[in-house]
Amino acid sequence: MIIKYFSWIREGVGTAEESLAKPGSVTTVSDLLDHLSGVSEQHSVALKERVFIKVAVNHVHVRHDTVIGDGDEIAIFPPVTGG
Amino acid sequence: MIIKYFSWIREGVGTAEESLAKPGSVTTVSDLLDHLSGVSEQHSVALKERVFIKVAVNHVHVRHDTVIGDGDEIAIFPPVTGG
Amino acid sequence: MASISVQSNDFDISEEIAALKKDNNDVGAIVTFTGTVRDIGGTLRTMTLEHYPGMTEKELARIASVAEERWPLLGCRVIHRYGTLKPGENIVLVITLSAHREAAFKAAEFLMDFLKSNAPFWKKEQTNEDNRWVASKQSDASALDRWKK
Amino acid sequence: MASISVQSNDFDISEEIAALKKDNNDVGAIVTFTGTVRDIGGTLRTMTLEHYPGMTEKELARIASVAEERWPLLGCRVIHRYGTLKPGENIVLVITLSAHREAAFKAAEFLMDFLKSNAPFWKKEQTNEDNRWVASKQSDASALDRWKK
Repeated sequence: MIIKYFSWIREGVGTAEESLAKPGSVTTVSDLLDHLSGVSEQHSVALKERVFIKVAVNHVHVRHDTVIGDGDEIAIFPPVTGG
Repeated sequence: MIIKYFSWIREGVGTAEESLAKPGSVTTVSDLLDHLSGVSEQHSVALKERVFIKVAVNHVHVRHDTVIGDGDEIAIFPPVTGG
Repeated sequence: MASISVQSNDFDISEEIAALKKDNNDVGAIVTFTGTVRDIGGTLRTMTLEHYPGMTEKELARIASVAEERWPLLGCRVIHRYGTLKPGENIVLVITLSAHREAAFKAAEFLMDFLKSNAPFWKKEQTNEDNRWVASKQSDASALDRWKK
Repeated sequence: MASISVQSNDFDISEEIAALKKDNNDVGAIVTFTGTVRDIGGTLRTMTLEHYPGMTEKELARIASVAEERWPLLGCRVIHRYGTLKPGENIVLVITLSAHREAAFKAAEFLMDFLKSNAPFWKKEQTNEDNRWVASKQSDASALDRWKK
């Protein structure tokens, strides 16, 4: 799966994009956030406040309990501020 | 007083403007409409449906029970349809 | 202070916005409303707008001043045309500027609702068959109710 | 079908309206909303808009299609800029065309409310002191409530 980060989460994690094979422990978005938080200290800090973490799967906004698959593009970002 | 007519009331009355000295019988807008209705058959027909008769005194919308004076500019017109 | 024009000639929305906004960087939201001549069924040749010179600008300024008291506007412009217009032509323009979008939207809607019921304009349509004065709409009178505080 | 653009360059409102209206004389009401870069206190140098290429246009098109289902629109245009903008510059444009003013106003407000909460854009402000990401506003989330049927 491809993981994309935006805004201050991108800056916090330190990369705009990374790819990984879906770990066996990951079924939902929430599981993925748990997994990613273990990748590095930077990931952990950037993804800590789950209430500020928004997620899109294949370009569609989803809730954290959404089931994800290995071929998905997962975008992780803070609340949007355009307009 | 100067009387101005607009839209289909102007066309009905047959003039855009006329002036008259305020008759003794006229205290309010409503009295004036009664008086004008007696001026001619055209006036009578054009001013018949009082619910469609709007009035402005000195450029301000007023109700039919408003008291008017001899120096006033009285405009008589149907509901507006601009915009 | 709102800027009001009653004129026979057309207007350009981009130019009007630029003149109103200038370099005021407190502005974050600009709403415009443009009313245009509709031609239902393709039978309209022209529409003629009669108005009440002397009262029209005063009434538009009065409506605008109520909007300016009610919302924190950073600019307000009303242009209303009179005379003979063709289908598709512009009739009226309202522009509101504010820091945030809600005030700009609400003030523009308010201005149009009150203009529709109070500005002394009357439309006459010239079709291939006849000439007729446009009737006022109950929906325009009803629209005022929502602004009662 | 709404027309959507995500672009770095500026737009001209009059040109965009003309392109949308063409010679459609069923149109009687045109509403535009323009969002501009605010500079509160004169400390802003620039604002940078990041977005999510791939998702942004899809999300804007989705929001516009909901508006088009809900109101009888005769045209709908959304332009959102990205990149680095100066104080006073245009950020976003929404245009709605309809036969009557209420649909055009409501659809434009709806589009802006949903764009604010759903379109994947993030603003970062560069001031003389520091660079900071703009925080989302609770009022923008709350604004969605009024559109619940």
